Formats: sequence, C-alpha cells, structure tokens
Amino acid sequence: MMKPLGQPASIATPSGPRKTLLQVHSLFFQRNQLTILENVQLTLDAGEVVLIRGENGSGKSTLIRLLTGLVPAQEPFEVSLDGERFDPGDPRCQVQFQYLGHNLGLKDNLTCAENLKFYADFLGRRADVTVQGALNACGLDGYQYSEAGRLSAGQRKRLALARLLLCPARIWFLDEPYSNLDAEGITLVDRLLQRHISEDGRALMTSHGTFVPQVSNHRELEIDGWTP
Amino acid sequence: MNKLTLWFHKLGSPEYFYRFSGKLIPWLALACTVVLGWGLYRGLFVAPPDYQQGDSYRIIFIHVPSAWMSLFIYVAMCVSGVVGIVWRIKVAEIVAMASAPIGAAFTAITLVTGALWGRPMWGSYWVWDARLTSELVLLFIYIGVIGLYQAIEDRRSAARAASILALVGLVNIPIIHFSVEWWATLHQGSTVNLMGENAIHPSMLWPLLAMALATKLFYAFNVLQRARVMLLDQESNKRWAQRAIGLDMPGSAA
Amino acid sequence: MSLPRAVLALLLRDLRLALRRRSEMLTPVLFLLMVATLFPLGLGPDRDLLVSIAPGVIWVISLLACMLSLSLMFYADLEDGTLDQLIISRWPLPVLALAKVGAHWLVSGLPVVLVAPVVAVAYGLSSETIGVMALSLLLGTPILSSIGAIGVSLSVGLRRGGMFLSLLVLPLYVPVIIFATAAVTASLEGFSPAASLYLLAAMLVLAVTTAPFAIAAGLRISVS
Amino acid sequence: MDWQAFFAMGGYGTFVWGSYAVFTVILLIVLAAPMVKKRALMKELKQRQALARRRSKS
Repeated sequence: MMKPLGQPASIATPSGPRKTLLQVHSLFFQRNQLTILENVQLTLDAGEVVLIRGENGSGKSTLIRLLTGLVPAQEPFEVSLDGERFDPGDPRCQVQFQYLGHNLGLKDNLTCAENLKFYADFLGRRADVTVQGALNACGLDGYQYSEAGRLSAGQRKRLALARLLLCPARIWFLDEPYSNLDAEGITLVDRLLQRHISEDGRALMTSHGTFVPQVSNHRELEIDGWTP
Repeated sequence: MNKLTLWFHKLGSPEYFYRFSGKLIPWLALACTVVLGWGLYRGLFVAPPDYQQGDSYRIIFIHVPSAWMSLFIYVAMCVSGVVGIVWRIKVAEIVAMASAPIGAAFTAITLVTGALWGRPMWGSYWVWDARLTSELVLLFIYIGVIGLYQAIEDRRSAARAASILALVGLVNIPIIHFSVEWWATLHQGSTVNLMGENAIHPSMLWPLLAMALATKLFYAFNVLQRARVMLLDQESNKRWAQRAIGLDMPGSAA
Repeated sequence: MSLPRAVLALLLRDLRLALRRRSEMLTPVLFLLMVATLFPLGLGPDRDLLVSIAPGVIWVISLLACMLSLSLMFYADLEDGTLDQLIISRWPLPVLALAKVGAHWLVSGLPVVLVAPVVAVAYGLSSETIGVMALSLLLGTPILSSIGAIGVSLSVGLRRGGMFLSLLVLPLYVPVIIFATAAVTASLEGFSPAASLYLLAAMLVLAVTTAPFAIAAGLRISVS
Repeated sequence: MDWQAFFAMGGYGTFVWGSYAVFTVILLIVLAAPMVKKRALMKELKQRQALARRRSKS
C-alpha cells in the first residue's frame, strides 16, 4: 500500500542568546520524495550534551550523518562552529569530531587491542590515554586479546566507546549510544559524556528510548517525526 | 550573470525545464521527420549504386550515422553527468540517465547493421573488425551504466554513481579504441574498410549528412521526452508537477 | 599523526585481516590452478596447441582469479562501519582508497603473479616467455585491482553487487588484456615484448593516479 | 520506377532491407518507451490522488 505523505519533521529549538558554538540553519533532507527533515535549527554549545529524541525513521540518524558529511546535503545548509563555517568535508573540521553510528566501526577478526591500536594510529591518540587504559575504563580490561567478533553486543558497544575515549575530538556525534547496553553500560556512557563536557567538549546524541543522560548540562530536542 | 548563464541557471529548475522542453519537442520532432524523409529518399532512391559494392552500400546511410550517434550520445551523457555531479543539478542528472538507453540503442543498431553489411562484403556476419569490436565494448559499457542506474534504489545516488561510471568509461573509450585498432591490425592486417576512405561521391555524401542530422534531432527530442517523464516521476509530490499533469493532491509539498 | 602513518596502519590492518582468513587468500590461486588444468582436458594435451593458446588462456584466467576477491575489498568495511570512519577521517579518501587497492593487490594479485609461471611451465612455455608473462602480470594485475575497485565502490551498496560487478568492470579490462597477452605472444614468437610492456606500464601509471578519485567518489555514494 | 529492381537492391535486398527494418524497429521502440512510461506514471499518480483524497476526507 503506498505510504501516504506525512508532515515533514522539524526540530524546534529555543534560540537562546547564549554563546552559540555549533549552529545549524535551514537543514533539509528528502529521500524518495518523502521530506524527512525541514528547516532544522540546532545549536550545540561547548560543555553541553544535546539529546535528540524521536521514533525510528524520524530522521535522527540522517541528521547526524548529514552533519558528519556521510550523507551529502541536497540543499546546502549552514553549520558554523565558533563563528567559522563548519564543513564536514574539510580536514580542519574533520579533525574536531568523532562519530559513533549503529555500525560500530569494529573489525570482528581483530582483537580489541588491535581495533583500538588501529584507531590510535589512524585517528590519533590522546596523550593521556593508552589503549589498555581505554579498555579498562570501559570495563573490557580482560578482553584485550579476544576477537571483537566473539564479544557480546554490549561489550562491542563498550569497545566502540573506548575509541571515543582514546581519540581526541571536541565534538561527539553519537547515534543511539545507549542501544544494546545494560544499566551499567548506560552509566558508563554518562560518565564518558560527563568527562567529555567537563573538558569543554560537546556532544550531539540521538535516542528513541526513555533514558536521559545524567550529565551536568544537557538539553533535549524533539523531532516531531512525521506520522506514518 | 550574463544572459546565457542566467538561462542555463533557469534551465536547472525542474519546472522551467519541463515547460521549456515541452514547447521544444514538437519542433524537433517535425524537423527530424523532414530531414529523415529527405535523407532516406536521397539515399535509397536517388544515390547511384556503388561501383564496387553495388546497392549493399546503402546500409551506410544508417550504419555510419548510428555509429557517430553512439559516441555522440555517450559524450553528451558524460557532459550532463558532470554537470549533475559537480553542481548537483537534478535536471542534468536526469538528462544524462535519459540519454543512456538511446545511446545503447544506436550502438545496437550499429552492430546489427554492421553485421548485415559485413555478410555480403566479407562473407560472415561477425568479423573482429576493429570498429565493430570497439562498438561491442561500448555497448557493454552502456549496459553497465544503465544497469547501475536501475540497480541503486535512491534515484539521486543512482544517477551520481552511473554518471561516475560513464566518466570512467569515457576515459577508457579512446584507450579501448586504440588498443582494439592496434590488436586488429596485429592479427589480420588492415581489413578492407567498410566505409572506404576514398572520397565519397557528393550524391552519397548529402544523404549521409542528412541522416546524421536526423539522428541528432531524434536524440534531441527523445531525450527531452524521457527526461520530462523521469522528472515528473521524481517530482510527483511537488505541486508544480501535479498541476502540469492536471492532478491536485492534498498534502503535497510546495 | 601523519598521512603515511595512517596509510600504513590501514594497509597493515587489511593484511592482518587477510592473514586471519588465510583460506580466503588462497581462492584466487586455487582458481587459477584448477581452471588452468581444465583447458588441456577440454582441448587435448597437444603441446603446440597449448603453447599457442597459453598467453591468452593464462592471462584471462588470472584476470578472473583477481576479480573473484574484488568484491571483498569494501564490502566488509561498509557492513561493519569502518568505511564511515575512513570517509570522515581527516585523511584524503583517494589516498586511503589507494591503500585499500594496494592491500587487495598484495593479497590477491601478487599470489596470482607468483603462481602463473608454474602454470605456464605446465603449458610448455619457454623460461624467457614465462619471464615476460610474469612481468606482464606484475604490471597488469595492479591495473585490474584499481579499475576493479572503481566498480566495487559503485556497486558495494547493492545487495547482490558481486555478480553485477563484472558487467561494470570487464569492458574496462579490454586494453589490459590486449597489451598483456600481446607482450607474451610477441616473446613467444621471438619478437621483443617491449612495446606492449611499456604501454601496459603506462596504463598502470594512469590507473594508479586516476582510479583512486573515482573510487573515493563511488564510496561516498555507496555510503550515503 | 522499376519497383521490382528497387526491392531487389541488386541482389542485396535482404541485407539492405534487413538493416533498415532493424533501424526502424529499434528507433520505434526507443520512441515509444517514454510515452508508455508516461501513461503508466499517470495511472499510478491518479491512483495515489484518489487514495490521498479518500484519506483526507476520512
């Protein structure tokens, strides 16, 4: 049955006068003639976590993949960071953010240590964190030599979170960080987020669940997704 | 912004392109039929038989223009493909993808008429003649481009991917042609040239040029027809498209 | 943090992955050996016939062997999300694409280059011609990998991209086949294969310098 | 005008007319394709319009 056309999703956000650091204007996205995102206004300040809530398919993941440049923008939209133009295709900006998507970016046949070692060489490693340190911080201390493929879904997610800890980035784009995690895992995510924003970092995360990040400074936005 | 770039920019908007091409198609179709009729008449009735090949050379009037068209359309496809990729203009992507089937058709015509001409000339339907072989490889490239466009779901990314493949093919076509030419002369020596390099008698030249023009006019209006339908298909939720075909849909985008 | 180090990390990661699935590395070589034994069975053991068809047959089988493992080049990376990380990393994607092609060639192209002479001996080629064949394969298989990678990057997003890949890529292999086999045939007939080998080398330079940009563009489309 | 000789084409009739037949048939198919596709598209859009109207009324 042909799906009827719904209302396009748009994110209403209070345009506070505060120092706006990551600002997105008039973002628009259409897939196979269904408008998914329209006039998205979004600000993300330093030291803040913004949680975007919305049902599946409401465009949350698309929004994040647009901001990271993984999905090309159909109409050019404006993203500015500290007043300068933030272009996800430009290496100077790419250095500044990390992305964690549904696919975690892990190689099943490599061990946990090898996976992290690769990202340490490839994306760069924070001076104050070692591969083993990151694994321990994420509760994977005994697993450095076991292959990522043999870990449980929750443990694989922790390994991906270890990468966030290991590699430097001012902005985190997290797509459903809470999925596949038990209560303890969720507190781990909150701890990492708290540490990240305490170092003046910022994070944009999506979730369709009910969990709210227990961090000192977070804001919630609702994608009023189109009603299928 | 001088007049030309302004016009080119306006042509990029689907609605303007739809209306503009709509007005153009009838005239192109008319011109095509006139030129085609004249060319065929001159070629089949008026032009004298060739002293060597007798009347079988009349196949030249469709074989050669089709061969020219198979390459001409490929280049046209790549040009509009590049415009589509670089400036992300939907109309350019659509025109590129609309050209591919027409180009493949002309390539197929070239191959079949080449074989039918080769039979009386060389005694067999398929001869690994340099031009026919390159034409065959060109057909495979066309099929690859069309196939890739059909295979990818999202229309916009499909057009981008197929355009990139077409461009890669464009770089390879001269190399393929050169290598096949070199290969053909290596193995058989230069076969008798189908079209003969000797000066073509004017009474044969004019119909040939007329047919070349007719096939270009055919391509022009057919690609616009195809592009309009594809545009309607992709913009079917937009109000301008629905107005253009006499529909009004509650809840459609502006 | 430098580009060479990142490229090296990517190359070593891919090689380590390939070594973990060593059986998969053998498929191109086993394919070459098995299919190469089919032809004499099909055409008869007559020595002169085998010698005369050897250049073309061995080269075509080597080409198909290289194509077998092409689709693995990006498919796993797309599935597990590592391709996303490559694209949004600060490193230029064409260079990373070249590293992937290099890794694939080391794993599937090089073994074919090493094993083909063995097959050539079975086909009764002289040692000098075998040398030329190995050189033509050494120059030719990287071209196959880089052009093939363009087809893979465009079709990796498709559900059954593999079968479709050959349709996209084979027409582009025509010049490689022509000049590579011409070189071997020339040496077989006592002529100098230099001309063909130089042209093959020229194609290799063209492929290695231009293909990565098309691969990068293709990957960006397949990811979106 | 000797039609008999004309169609014989100096003995090459089958090849010449064969070629022209292929040329015409292929181009007719190419010509007709967009028209057939437009008719199918119109039908589909009309169905979608009827559905959308019924949905917006209910």
